[in-house]
Amino acid sequence: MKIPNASPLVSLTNAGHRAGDKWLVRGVSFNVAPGEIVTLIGPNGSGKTTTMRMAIGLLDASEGKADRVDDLRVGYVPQKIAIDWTMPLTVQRFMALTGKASKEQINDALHKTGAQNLCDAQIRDLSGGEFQRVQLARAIVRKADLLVLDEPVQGVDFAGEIALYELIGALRDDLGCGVLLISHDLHLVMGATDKVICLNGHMCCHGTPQMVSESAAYRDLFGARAAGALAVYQHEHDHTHLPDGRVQHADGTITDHCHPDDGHHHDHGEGKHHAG
Amino acid sequence: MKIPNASPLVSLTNAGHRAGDKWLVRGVSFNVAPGEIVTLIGPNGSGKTTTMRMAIGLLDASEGKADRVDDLRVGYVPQKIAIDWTMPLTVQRFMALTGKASKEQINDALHKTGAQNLCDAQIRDLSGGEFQRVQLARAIVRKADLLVLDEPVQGVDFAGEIALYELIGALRDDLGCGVLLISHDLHLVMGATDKVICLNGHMCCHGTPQMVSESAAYRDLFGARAAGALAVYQHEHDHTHLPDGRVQHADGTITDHCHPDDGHHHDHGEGKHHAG
Amino acid sequence: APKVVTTIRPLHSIVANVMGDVGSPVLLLDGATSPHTATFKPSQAQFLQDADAVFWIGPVMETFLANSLDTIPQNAVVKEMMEAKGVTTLPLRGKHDHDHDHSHSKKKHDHDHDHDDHTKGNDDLSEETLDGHIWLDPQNAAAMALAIAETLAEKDAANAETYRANAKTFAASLKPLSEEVAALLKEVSGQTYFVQHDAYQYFEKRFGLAQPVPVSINPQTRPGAASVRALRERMAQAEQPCLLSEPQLGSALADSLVADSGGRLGVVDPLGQNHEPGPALYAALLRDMAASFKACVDGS
Amino acid sequence: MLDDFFVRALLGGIMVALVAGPLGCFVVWRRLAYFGDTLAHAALLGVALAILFQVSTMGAVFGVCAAVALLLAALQNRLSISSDVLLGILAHGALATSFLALSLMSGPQVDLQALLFGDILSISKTNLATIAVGGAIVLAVLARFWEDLFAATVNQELARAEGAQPDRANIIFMFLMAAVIALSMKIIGALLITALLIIPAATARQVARTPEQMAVYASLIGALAVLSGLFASARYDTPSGASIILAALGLFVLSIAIFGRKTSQR
Amino acid sequence: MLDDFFVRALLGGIMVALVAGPLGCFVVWRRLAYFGDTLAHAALLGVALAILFQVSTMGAVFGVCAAVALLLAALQNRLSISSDVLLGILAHGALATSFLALSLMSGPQVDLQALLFGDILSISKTNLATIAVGGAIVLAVLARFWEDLFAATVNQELARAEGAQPDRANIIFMFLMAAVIALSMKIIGALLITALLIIPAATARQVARTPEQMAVYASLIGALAVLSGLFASARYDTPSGASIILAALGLFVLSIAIFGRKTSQR
Ligand SMILES: Nc1ncnc2c1ncn2[C@@H]1O[C@H](COP(=O)(O)OP(=O)(O)OP(=O)(O)O)[C@@H](O)[C@H]1O
Ligand SMILES: Nc1ncnc2c1ncn2[C@@H]1O[C@H](COP(=O)(O)OP(=O)(O)OP(=O)(O)O)[C@@H](O)[C@H]1O
Ligand SMILES: [Mg+2]
Ligand SMILES: [Mg+2]
Ligand SMILES: [Zn+2]
Repeated sequence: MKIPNASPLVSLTNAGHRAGDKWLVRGVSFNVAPGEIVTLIGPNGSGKTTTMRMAIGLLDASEGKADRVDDLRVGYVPQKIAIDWTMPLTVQRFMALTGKASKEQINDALHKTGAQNLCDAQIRDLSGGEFQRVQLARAIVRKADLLVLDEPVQGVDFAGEIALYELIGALRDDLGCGVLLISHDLHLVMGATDKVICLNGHMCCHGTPQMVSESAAYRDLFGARAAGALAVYQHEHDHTHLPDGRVQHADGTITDHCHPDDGHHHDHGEGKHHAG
Repeated sequence: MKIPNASPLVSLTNAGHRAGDKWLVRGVSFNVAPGEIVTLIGPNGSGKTTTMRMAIGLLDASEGKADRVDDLRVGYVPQKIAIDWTMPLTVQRFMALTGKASKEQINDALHKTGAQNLCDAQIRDLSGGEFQRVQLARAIVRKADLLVLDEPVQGVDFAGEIALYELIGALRDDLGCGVLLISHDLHLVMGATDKVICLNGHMCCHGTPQMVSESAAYRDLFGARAAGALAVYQHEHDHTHLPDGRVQHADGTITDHCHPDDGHHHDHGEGKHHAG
Repeated sequence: APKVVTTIRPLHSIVANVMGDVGSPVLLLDGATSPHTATFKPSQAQFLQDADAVFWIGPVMETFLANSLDTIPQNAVVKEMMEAKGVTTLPLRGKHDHDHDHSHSKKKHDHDHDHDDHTKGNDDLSEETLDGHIWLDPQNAAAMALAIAETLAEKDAANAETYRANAKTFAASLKPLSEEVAALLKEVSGQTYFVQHDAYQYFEKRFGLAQPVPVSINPQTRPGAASVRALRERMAQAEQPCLLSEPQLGSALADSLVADSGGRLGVVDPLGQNHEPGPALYAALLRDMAASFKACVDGS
Repeated sequence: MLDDFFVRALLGGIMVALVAGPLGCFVVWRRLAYFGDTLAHAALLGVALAILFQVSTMGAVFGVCAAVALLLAALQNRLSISSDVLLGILAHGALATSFLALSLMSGPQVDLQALLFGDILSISKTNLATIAVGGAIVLAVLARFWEDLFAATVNQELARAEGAQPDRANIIFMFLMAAVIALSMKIIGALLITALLIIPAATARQVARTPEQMAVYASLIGALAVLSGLFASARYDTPSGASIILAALGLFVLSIAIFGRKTSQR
Repeated sequence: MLDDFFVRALLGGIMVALVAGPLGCFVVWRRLAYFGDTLAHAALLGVALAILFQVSTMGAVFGVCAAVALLLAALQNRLSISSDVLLGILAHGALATSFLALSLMSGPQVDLQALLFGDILSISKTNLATIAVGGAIVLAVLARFWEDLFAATVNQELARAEGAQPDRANIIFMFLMAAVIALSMKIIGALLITALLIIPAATARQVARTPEQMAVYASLIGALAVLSGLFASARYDTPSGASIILAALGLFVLSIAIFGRKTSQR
C-alpha cells in the first residue's frame, strides 16, 4: 500500500494501543519518510516502545491507523530481547537471521559498530554492550528501508555511544533509509535528528529539535537541564573540561575557563547533523 | 571470615576468571569497604561484569582470591536479567523476592526510585526503564550491606539518570553500605565515586577519580573527551546551554556566554559527592 | 440370592452355571478398555463393595484388581481360583520356550509387583511365575465350578444343594465337550504352529497339541533381532505356517511375519470377547477356540 | 463413613489435589510437566531392578525415582539443553534400560501401565493415612523453603547473589516431587497425579496475579476437579480417573474462555 | 537384499534418523520434548473415535494428531503457560477422553502400548517406500522454511518485525511434526521416534556451534545410534527399539563426558 505525498515508509494516524482497559498510549500521528531520522523521546513508561511496536505492526493499533508501505524492509533493534541460552548461535549466524548476508557484508557491518572481533563468538557469551553492537550491526546488514532502533546504544561504552549515533546518521546519508529511533540521550540525539516526537502517554509536542526543545511541554517533561541538550551535544564536541578546572578545546589548546573567543565556538544552530 | 584492616566487605586479590582457555579478566585487586562507592569502568567487553560476578561469588575466581565477609547481605541489580513471562509476579511481590519487606518499606523504596505507581503492575508489563527502577528499589529495600549495581540506570530516562545516581550516593551516606557500581556514564559517576577501577581485560589503573582521570591509561582508553567527565558532571549542574546559544545558570540568570563570573562557578575539586 | 462378582467372561460363565436360577453373577471387567488402562467406574466399585462373594483368577491375571480386592469389599469372601482345590496350575514357560500371553489380556494379567498387599516382598514370586489361563483346561473349569459351589454354599446355606448340584451338572457337561474338542483337534495334533503370545498351554496340553513357537518372549519388550531371524527361518521352512493371535489391534511384527512367510494369521479368543456373557459362553468359547486352531493350523 | 469407597476416594483425591496445587505451580513455572511421566518410567526401571536383584520393590522404586530427580537437578542448566529435553532423555533411558533388564529375565512380567493407572476408587484407609501424613510433611517442607524456592525459580543468579541458596532449594524440590509422585503412583496412578499437578496450576495461572495466589487457587481448583469429577463419575458411571482429568480440563477451558487474555510474549 | 528384514530395519531406521535429526533440533530448541508422547496419546483417541464412529483408523489418527498440533500452535504464547505444560494438558485431555470413549463401548480391546511400541524389525518394503517418500517431502519442506522457522525460534518478535512470518513457519512445523510422528508411530512406535528426535539433537548440541551444524550432526548421530543399536540387538539378541535408544543414550553420555562444559546460564 503506497501512501502518496512524499511516500512515508510508515505513518501513524491518531494511533493508540490499549492493554486490557488501560491505554498505554493514544493519539500518536507521525510519518517516517526515507532519509529521515525521527526520534521518539519521553520519560520511562511514556509509551515510546509501544508506539514503535505499533508502527512496525508488532502491536495492533486499538484506535487510529498504522500504515506501512508494501514489502517494507525493516531492520529492528528491540529494547529487550531474550535469546534462549540453549541455542547454538554464533554472532555470524545471528547476523543472517532474517535474511541472507555474505561473509563480507557481515564483517563490514560488525566493523562499523566496533564488534569486528566478535564474529565467531557465541551470542550467549557476549557482554551487554557487545550484544548491543552486534544487534545494531545486524539491523544494518539487512540493508533495510527503515531502521527501527529502540535505545540502540544502551550499555554501550562512553566512546561507543557517540560513535554509534554518528554511524546512524551516516547510514541515513549513505543508504537513504528512514530511521525511527528511541533514545534517552537527549544531548546526543537532539542535534542529529530531523524530527522529534515527544511522548508522555500521548503526543506532547513534535517538530524539529529546535522547535521541540523550545516548547513548554518539553521543558515540563525533562526539566531545565534538558533544554540545553541540543546545545550540549555540540558544545561537548568542541571543548572538554579537565578535572582541574581548565578547559581543553577541540583544537587542542587549553585555557583556564571557557571564554567565547579562546579557540571554541558554540555554534548552536539548526540542529543539523554533526559529522565529527 | 572477617578481613582485618578496616574490614572490607569484599576483596579481590589478583583475581582472574577463565572461560574455556580464554581469560576474560585477570589480575584484579580491590576492596569495597562499608560506606565506600567503588566504580568499575572500562570499554565494552573489558570484564567489568565478570569481575563483579567474581566479587559476589557468582563466578569462581580461576586464579587469585575473592573473599567476602560472613553473612554479607547483598542487594544485586544485574546487567541482564530474564524473568520468565509465564510467572505471575507483581512488582510488590518481586520486591520481597529474597527477603521479607513490609508494604511500607516497599512503597518507600519504590518512591525513592520514582516507581511509586508501579506497585501492583505485573513485572512482565513494565517498560525497560520502569523495570530498571524497580530493580534498583528491590536492591535498596533489602537494607543490604553491599549494593552491587551493574549499569543500574540503563534505559532510565534523562532526568531519572541523575536522580538515581544521587540516590545511590545518598543511600551510602544514610545506610553506610558499600557500593560496587558499573557505569558508562563517566560524566555522572566520576564525581560521585570514592574509588575508580579502570578495567580492560586487566586492571588498567585505579585510585580516586581525580587520579584516574589524570592517568595516561584512562585517556588512552576513553579518549580526550572522557578526561573532562569529572568536570562535566558538576559543570552541567550549574549551567545549561540554551538552544539559542545563551546560557542559563543555576541561579536562574541567563547570559550570552559562560563567563566565569556571571553567576556560575566551576568548582572542579576533590570529586566529592555533589548533593544537588 | 447372594451378590456374586466375577472378573473375566469365562469365569463369569462358570459361576453363572453354578448359580443357575438362584441368581446371576456380575461381570466386572467388560468393555473395550483393557484392565491395564481401565480404572473403575463407580458402579463396578459399588458391586465389589456390596458383594457377598468375589471370584477371580489371581494376581497374575487380574493384576489391576489385586489392590481393589483388598480395599473395597466389605464382607465378601474373595476366592482366588488359582488356589482353588483341584485346579492344576502350570508354570510359565521359560525364556525361549514359553511366553505368557499378553494380547488378550493385555489387560488382565500383568503382574505388577506393586499390589503390596498381595506381594509380601518377593516371596510370592513363585506364584507370579504361574500361567494364569487356567480355564482353558476343562478339568480346571470343573474343579473351579466345584470350588465355587462350596464357597457359595457356605455363604448361602439355603441354596447350598442347588449350587452343588449345578456344579456337578456343569462338570459333567464338560466331559462330552472335551471329547468333542479333542476329536476336532486330533488331526492337527503334533503340527507346528506359532503364537503371538504363549497363552494356551492348558488348552494345548489337555488336547495334545504341539508346543507352539512363541513370537515374543515378553510382551513388555520386543524380541531381539537374533530371535526374529531364527523365527523367520523357522516360519520360512514351514509350509503355510499358522500364527495365532488374539482379537486386538494388529501387531506389526505378526503382520509382517505372516506376510513374508505366506502363512495364515489365525485369531483365537481365549477370553470370549466375541461371545455374549452367560452360562453358555464357556462351551462356546472352547468350541470356538478349537475351530480357530484347526482352521489356522491345517488350513481348513 | 470411611467404609464407603466413594468417601475414601473423595477424601484421598481432595488431599492429593491440595498437595499437588502448590507443587504443581513450580512444575508449571519450571517447565517440568514431563516430570510425572519420567518418574513413572523410572519406576518401571525400579521394579525391573528389584526383580533382577531380588530386593524390595518399594525401596527400588523410591531409589530410582530419587536418583532420576538428583540427576536432573545436577544436569539442569549445565548441558545447553532445557529441562524438558533432559526429562525426555531420562524417561527414554529409564524405559529402554528396564526393557533390556526385563528381556534378560524370564518369569514375572512387569507392566508400565500398572504404574500409570492406579485407581482412586480403591484407596484404602491405610492409603488415606499415608496421603494425609505424607501430604502434610510435603506441604510443611514446601512452606519452609517456599521463599528460597520461588526466588530460585524467578532467577537463579539473583537468588544466589542474595543468599537464597537456589541449589539447595532445587534439590529439596526435586525430592518432594519424587516423593509425591512415587507415593501417588501406587495409589492413584502416575497419570492422575501428573494431571492434578499441571492442569489446576495452569488454570490458576489464568486468574492469579501473585505466585501465592496461584498456589492457593491451584489447590482449590484441583479439589473442585476431584469433587466434580468423582460426582460426575458416580452420576454417569464413567471411569473415575478419566472423569477427574476431564473435569480439571473443563475448568481449564472455562478459565481461558473467561480470563484468557491475548497476551503475547514481550 | 531388501528381502532381509534386518536390512530393511537398518535402512528404515537410518532414514527415520536422518529426518528426525533436523526436526529434532527444533523440538529441542522449542522445548517440545513432550510432543511425541502427546501425539501418541492423541492417536489413542483417534483409534477410539475410529471404532466409535466406524471410520478409518488411519484417517482418524491423522486427524486427531493434526488437530492437536494446530491447537498447540494456536494456544502457544497466549495463555501465560509454557509449551511443555500445554502439551501435558493436551496429552492428558486426549488420554482421558479416549478412556471415556472406550469405556462406552465393548468389543475388541484397544491398547496404548500398540501405539508406543511399533517394531522396527517388521518394516515392510511398502513401509520403506513410505518412509523414503514421506521423509523426502518433510526434509524438502523443512529446508524451504528453515530460515523462517529458525528466525521464529530464536525470537518471534524479531522474526515478525523483519518479515519472516513466524506464525506460518510455526504451523508448518507443527504439521511436519504431526506427520512424522503419526507415520512413524505405526512403523517404529512413538517411543522410538521420540527418542530419535530428542536424544541425537541433545547430543549434537554438545558439539555444534551453529544451528545448521547441529542439524547435520543430529542426523548423523541418530543414524549411528540406529546402526550400532541394531547390530547390538543382533549380536546380543536384545530388543531392537530399546537397543537403539540405549545406543543413542550412550552417544549422549559420551558427548557430555568429552565436551560437556560447565556452562551456567548467564
Ligand atoms: N500489557 C500491559 N498492561 C498494562 N500496562 C502495560 C502493558 N504493557 C505495557 N504497559 C505499560 O505501558 C507503559 C508504556 O510502556 P512502554 O514500554 O511503551 O514505555 P517506554 O516509553 O518505552 O518506556 P522506557 O523508556 O522505560 O522504555 C508502561 O508504563 C508499561 O508499564
Ligand atoms: N563463556 C565465555 N566464553 C568466552 N568469552 C566470554 C564468555 N563470557 C564472556 N565472554 C567475553 O568476556 C568479555 C568480558 O565480558 P563482561 O560481560 O565481563 O564485559 P563487560 O565489561 O561487562 O562489558 P559491557 O560493558 O559490555 O557490559 C566479553 O568480551 C565477552 O564476550
Ligand atoms: Mg521502551
Ligand atoms: Mg557488563
Ligand atoms: Zn502380559
